[in-house]
Amino acid sequence: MLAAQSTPDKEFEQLIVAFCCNWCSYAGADLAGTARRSYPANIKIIRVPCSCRVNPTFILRAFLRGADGVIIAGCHPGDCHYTSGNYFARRRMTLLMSMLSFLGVDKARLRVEWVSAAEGNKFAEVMTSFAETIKALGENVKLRDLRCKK
Amino acid sequence: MQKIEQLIKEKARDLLAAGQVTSVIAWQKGEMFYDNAPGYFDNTEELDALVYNAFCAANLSKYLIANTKKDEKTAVFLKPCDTYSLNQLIKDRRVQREQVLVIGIPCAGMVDINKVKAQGLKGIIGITEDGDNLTVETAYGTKQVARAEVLLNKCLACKGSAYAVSDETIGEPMAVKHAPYDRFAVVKELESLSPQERFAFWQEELSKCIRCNACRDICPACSCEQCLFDNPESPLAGKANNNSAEEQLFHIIRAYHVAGRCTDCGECSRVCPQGIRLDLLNRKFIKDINEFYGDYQAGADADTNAPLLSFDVDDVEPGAATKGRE
Amino acid sequence: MHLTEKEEAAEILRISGVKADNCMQCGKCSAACPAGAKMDILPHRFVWELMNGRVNNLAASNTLWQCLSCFTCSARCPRGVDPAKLIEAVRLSVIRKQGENRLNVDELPAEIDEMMPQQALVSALRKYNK
Amino acid sequence: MQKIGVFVCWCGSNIAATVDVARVAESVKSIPGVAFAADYRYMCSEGGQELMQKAIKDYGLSRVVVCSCSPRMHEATFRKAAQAAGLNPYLVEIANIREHCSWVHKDKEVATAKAIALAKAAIAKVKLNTPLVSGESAVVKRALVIGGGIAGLQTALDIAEAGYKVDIVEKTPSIGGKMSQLDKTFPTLDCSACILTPKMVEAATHENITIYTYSEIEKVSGYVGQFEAVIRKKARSVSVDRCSGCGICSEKCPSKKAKSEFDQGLRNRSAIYIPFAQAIPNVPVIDRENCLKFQTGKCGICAKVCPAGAIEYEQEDELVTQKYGAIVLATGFEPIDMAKFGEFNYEYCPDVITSLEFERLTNAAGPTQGHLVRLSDGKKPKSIVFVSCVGSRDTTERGKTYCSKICCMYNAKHAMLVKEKYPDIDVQVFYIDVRTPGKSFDEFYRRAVEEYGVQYTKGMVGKITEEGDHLLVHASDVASGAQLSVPADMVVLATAIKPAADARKLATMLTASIDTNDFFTEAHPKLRPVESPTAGIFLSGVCQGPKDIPETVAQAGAAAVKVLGLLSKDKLLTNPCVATCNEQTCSGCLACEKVCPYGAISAEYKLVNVKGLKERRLIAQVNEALCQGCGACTVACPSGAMDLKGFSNKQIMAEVDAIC
Amino acid sequence: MVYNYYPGCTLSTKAKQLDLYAKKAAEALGFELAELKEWQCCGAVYPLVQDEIGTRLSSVRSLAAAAAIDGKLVTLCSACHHVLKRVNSDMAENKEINAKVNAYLELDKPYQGETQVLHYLEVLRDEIGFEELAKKVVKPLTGRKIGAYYGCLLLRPAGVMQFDDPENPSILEDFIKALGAEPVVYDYRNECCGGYIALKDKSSAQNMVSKILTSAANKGVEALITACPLCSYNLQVNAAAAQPLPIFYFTELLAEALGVKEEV
Repeated sequence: MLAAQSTPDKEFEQLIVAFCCNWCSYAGADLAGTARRSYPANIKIIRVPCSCRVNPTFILRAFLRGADGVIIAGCHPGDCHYTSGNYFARRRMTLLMSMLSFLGVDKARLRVEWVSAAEGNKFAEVMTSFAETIKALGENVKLRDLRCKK
Repeated sequence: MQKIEQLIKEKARDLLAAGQVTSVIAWQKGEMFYDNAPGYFDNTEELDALVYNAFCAANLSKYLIANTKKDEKTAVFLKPCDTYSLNQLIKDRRVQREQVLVIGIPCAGMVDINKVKAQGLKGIIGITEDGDNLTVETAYGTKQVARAEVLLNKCLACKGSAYAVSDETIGEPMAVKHAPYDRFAVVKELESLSPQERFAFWQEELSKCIRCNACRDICPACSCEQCLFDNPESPLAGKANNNSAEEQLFHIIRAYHVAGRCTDCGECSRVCPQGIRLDLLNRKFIKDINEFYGDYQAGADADTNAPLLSFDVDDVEPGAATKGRE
Repeated sequence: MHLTEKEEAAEILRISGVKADNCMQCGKCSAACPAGAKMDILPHRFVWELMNGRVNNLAASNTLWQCLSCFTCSARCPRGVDPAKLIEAVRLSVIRKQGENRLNVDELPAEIDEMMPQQALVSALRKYNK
Repeated sequence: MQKIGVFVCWCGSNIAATVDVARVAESVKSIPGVAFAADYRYMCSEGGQELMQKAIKDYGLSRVVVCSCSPRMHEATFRKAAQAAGLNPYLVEIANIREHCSWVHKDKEVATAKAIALAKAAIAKVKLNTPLVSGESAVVKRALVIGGGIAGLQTALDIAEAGYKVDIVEKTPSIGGKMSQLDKTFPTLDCSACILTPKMVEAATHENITIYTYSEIEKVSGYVGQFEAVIRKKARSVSVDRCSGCGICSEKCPSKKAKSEFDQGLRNRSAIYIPFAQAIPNVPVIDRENCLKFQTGKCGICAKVCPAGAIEYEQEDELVTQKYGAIVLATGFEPIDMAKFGEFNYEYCPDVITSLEFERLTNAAGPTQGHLVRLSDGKKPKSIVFVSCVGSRDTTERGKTYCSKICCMYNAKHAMLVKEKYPDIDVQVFYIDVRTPGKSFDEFYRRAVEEYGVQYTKGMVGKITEEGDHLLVHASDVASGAQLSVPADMVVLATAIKPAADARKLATMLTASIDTNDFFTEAHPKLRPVESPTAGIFLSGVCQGPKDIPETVAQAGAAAVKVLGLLSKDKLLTNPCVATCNEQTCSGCLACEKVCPYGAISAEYKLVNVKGLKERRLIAQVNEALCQGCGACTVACPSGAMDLKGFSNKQIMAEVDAIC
Repeated sequence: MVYNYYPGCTLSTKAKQLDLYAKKAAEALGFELAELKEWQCCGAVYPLVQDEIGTRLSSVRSLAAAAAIDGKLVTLCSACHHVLKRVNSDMAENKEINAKVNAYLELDKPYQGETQVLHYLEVLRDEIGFEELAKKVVKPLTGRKIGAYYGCLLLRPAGVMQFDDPENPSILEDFIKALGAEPVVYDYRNECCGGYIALKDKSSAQNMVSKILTSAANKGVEALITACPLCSYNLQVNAAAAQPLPIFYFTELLAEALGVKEEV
């Protein structure tokens, strides 16, 4: 059932899910908006109270349902609105990223970034660079439930 | 190990007779001589079915969950590696410590019957232990086999003869003799492969999974009242895999849930009917935890905080695991 | 191909790799320039001219030949602009043209004394001739 | 079946310009459960809210999705509107199709497709929303102000005037802050002490205000309305009650080598010192680093000479724990360090000084009793050069990228004061742009030039060198394109200002947001400038950004009013999106309790009915008053028993499914 | 400890003492400067524009040669240090230049800027340590008031050179202290000596040099030390007759203090 290394076809429309924490990166995304920065439209943001709310099952579900890239954006360690939320998220994501790579999923498909509410430009830059990375990697066929192919 | 079986029987008889405990958990004869099953004894008559020999690999600690729910006192005989699992269950409050009488019993390493057969022996009738060797009686004559060559994989990573928790002990501690063994060797080998090769390996390995849940049911670290996958309310409910992605999903999530709880007792891969190397997933997490957050042996004691339930302000950044590697 | 002055200025900005637009005309580069005394166009005006697409007066200025490439202006500029690179870019656009060398090699021997290190010769020839 | 109403906002042209709002409304109509969909020019307007309320009534809507701007902007507005129409406010979801869509994508086709996707995600989530009711938590009727400068004092006074108790915690031995170091203040040139001291006295004598000086915040826990702060009152080694402030101890103290922080190190002070004459409390402090008694065990002269026997060497630090409803940050600023700006020769030339040091020189209570003299030879300078933007507007890693805002005005002030007192001194100011906006400020600056003959030259200073008995200022004249070498007897550097050193430590303690320059981030730059995004934390003064005294006092008052808005409530509505534990599936492992930052989870044995079988089980319990809804516990819980209302596992999974 | 050493053309001829004393002092301090087998002239000035590739090749050849050995390269002349370090930074950070240079050179292993370029003074400060150096001084230069002349090429631009704080350096002062002498700080220690302008407009060089020497003299400096042959030349030849100051290479004083300065 294994597909050969996927060749990025022309009209491959990548799909990226971004989990943004309400206090920092979601506000950073808002600031990117007010500053009229631009970044690719295939990134869709889901608001969570804190990066520690992101359960690995959400990420695996996203890949299962056809996401080509998932990015978790939280507050800079030390700035978390809930004091320690992003510290737990950091450990969870470190282990998850290592395991996904161990299973053969391209390591760049899951990314963690710390973006504060004041870093509108950084948010746009991070999203643009992530979209380029995923475009280069092409469609994600690993961990994918083929029945969900749109 | 014969002598120890005798001591265990006597101990069990005394405990039951004195009414100190209402039941005893040990091993009992199974269908085949090498196929012993966990045994539950609540009266002295049944005790002669009790056995303790080279084929008692089963980790009995998980059976205490059900027992300690009833207000009865239970005695359990645990090998050194099983005691780590009991500590973890106590930490997870799945076992009431005061309702358990833990009796530590020595172990010289349990034998894998498949490895004995792999030595070209056919028609095996029985195996007796003497010193570092085993005498294998077959329909075509007897043969001596070195115990070290036929040990279970999990015994190659033996954690030593010390008991992590015990009220009493029986017999003298025994060392498990085996060739030098790095439990992370295969993990490191897999890490050095390309993502394509790794994906192919796991695709192949996990596609054998028939979702019999044996690994989940035997695992002492996997002790939820109602598992996520059995809970109709949970978005991930699902008894069978509809395709490979769900297989991988089940095993990644299970490994993730026991990360920091898994004592590396090796039961999951031992009981897996399809022989999937599930222990590699757990060992990958253990290797990462040791590398990033300091060596941690789950169940070594009943109170240090599990790695995923604590943090350090200057932990490594998430990309660290795969820096400099494909 | 003959570039208009605006295109030439843009080309110079390109090869210099300097974002001249960052300059806020504070004049700190000119203040600190050790060779400023003999320059007809000081570094801050040099950057200003290029920002506004003018290069002919710069090409004709003696700033190109007085600049010591000592990087004081680059080090002290609060906006990270590098005037030294801009001056070198204009200098090169001049000496890269036929017959525009500014150090007459025949007169050189008279200048060289016993103590002069080759470093002086090589750097002067690299800066003034192509 | 849910009856969902979807309202797509034009936001004037902000959304409609790049998102085909009509097509979004049209395409969601076909989604099962959507009973009503419409687009409207301004959903947040009266008209928009009425449209929603009418639709709720007419169509009996059970859920509402508004596709509009960020929920951080109008989620509250639309929730109130829905509530007014009888719908539980937490059955409303917002799809952010402005900041996250129309404003960041230019192609209309692409932006519309994304808007539809975001709308679908919101619809998928809203189907699983449950009605929630906010809990209530009590409000402690007491405020804490961290910092005793003009900002902290003004805020504290305004709060106290409204009848609430206020505690001021000031790090240095006396309140007064930077303003107490100044000589005159712009734009009116009245003396700083004359307008500050009354406020200090008023604060010190106000029955609602308690002042902790020489004290720092050790730890803060809790949340809005229920903060608990631990204040470390550092040992003064002097009894505040018995000491009369006579100052004999400072006179007689033999250890005089410590540099006076108040005088910017321009003169020494004794180990036991009162920072300045008008200090409040007028009680000295023993600096144990420089005190012979503490360092060597010998001496003890101050105890001998003290008429009131107020010296107490054995005094220990004291920890005071206090509950507060609101906390105001008023930690002020410091000038940046000149170490990385060697070209100004500040380290080696005593006559190159900073503006704050100039304030001390011209201050009558200063080290030179107000006589403007050179620090090198004590002579009166014949010419002074003022340099603007030293370290400000600097995008390299040496300086600060922002404009420090107050220097142009105080440069003009200093120039005028010099010309006023010593008309014969030549004064020259080097500037990049003179920024004196607002009421009577530009007139103030022009007066320096037009009436007092101060020479303003557009151009920066590149290097300062010593030429015999005077300095040589190498600068440029940008207008005429010339290099200048200006001889000067004294050079004053208008250094950039940065937040107080412990701002970041406090931000972590209070989980208040802070930016890369260490200024506290405000909840909204335009609409909520004096509040931190963290509820219950307020910002007063320069700790939020560079500002002068008039603005500081104005914002200090604004912060006070925000605090009063909070303290005046007996009950606060708490965030209902908190964790909840499903007793059926909880295994009692309490992993959740270990990751909860607020200690909101406890455990209890309960009889749980599982399929008719009663079992005694250990179950996790969430204290809804303490829980802030971060969700750490929901991921630590393997079985999914612990879930978060408003952001439940099923809701987020539904959003993921809708998007992928 | 053996360091790959890049002497540069001037140190082989006109500035021989700078190199000779450096080697002698190294011996006394227990490290060795092993000259690269093949090196070429560094070009004396760093090509400031992006489209000059040819003038970067000679530096990259030496950098790549050092990378093949142990990845460290020690320089002594300020100009060589400046050119090598800036070209090295280009190879690490500028993709375009990196690609073109590697296309030209066709090295068996493309060079990515991994070599660490160390100046002799950085070896003394960071690898040996000035306290260690002070212990090895046999003839301390007590009582001698020595001024450090840094020039431009070691210090600026700070981002790339990372040698010291260009506006307030201290490495040479600490070096002088380690030798037992008294360092004197004067304003013009990091201002330009005129460099190659000496060949184009001698009076300009004389004007700059006189400012430096006057500033030093006013502070009671008795002698200046430098690490750049061109600065040393300008400070001596273009000093106005009025106030010449003795100019030494810093390695000469080092050798003297370590007692290994036999007459050359």
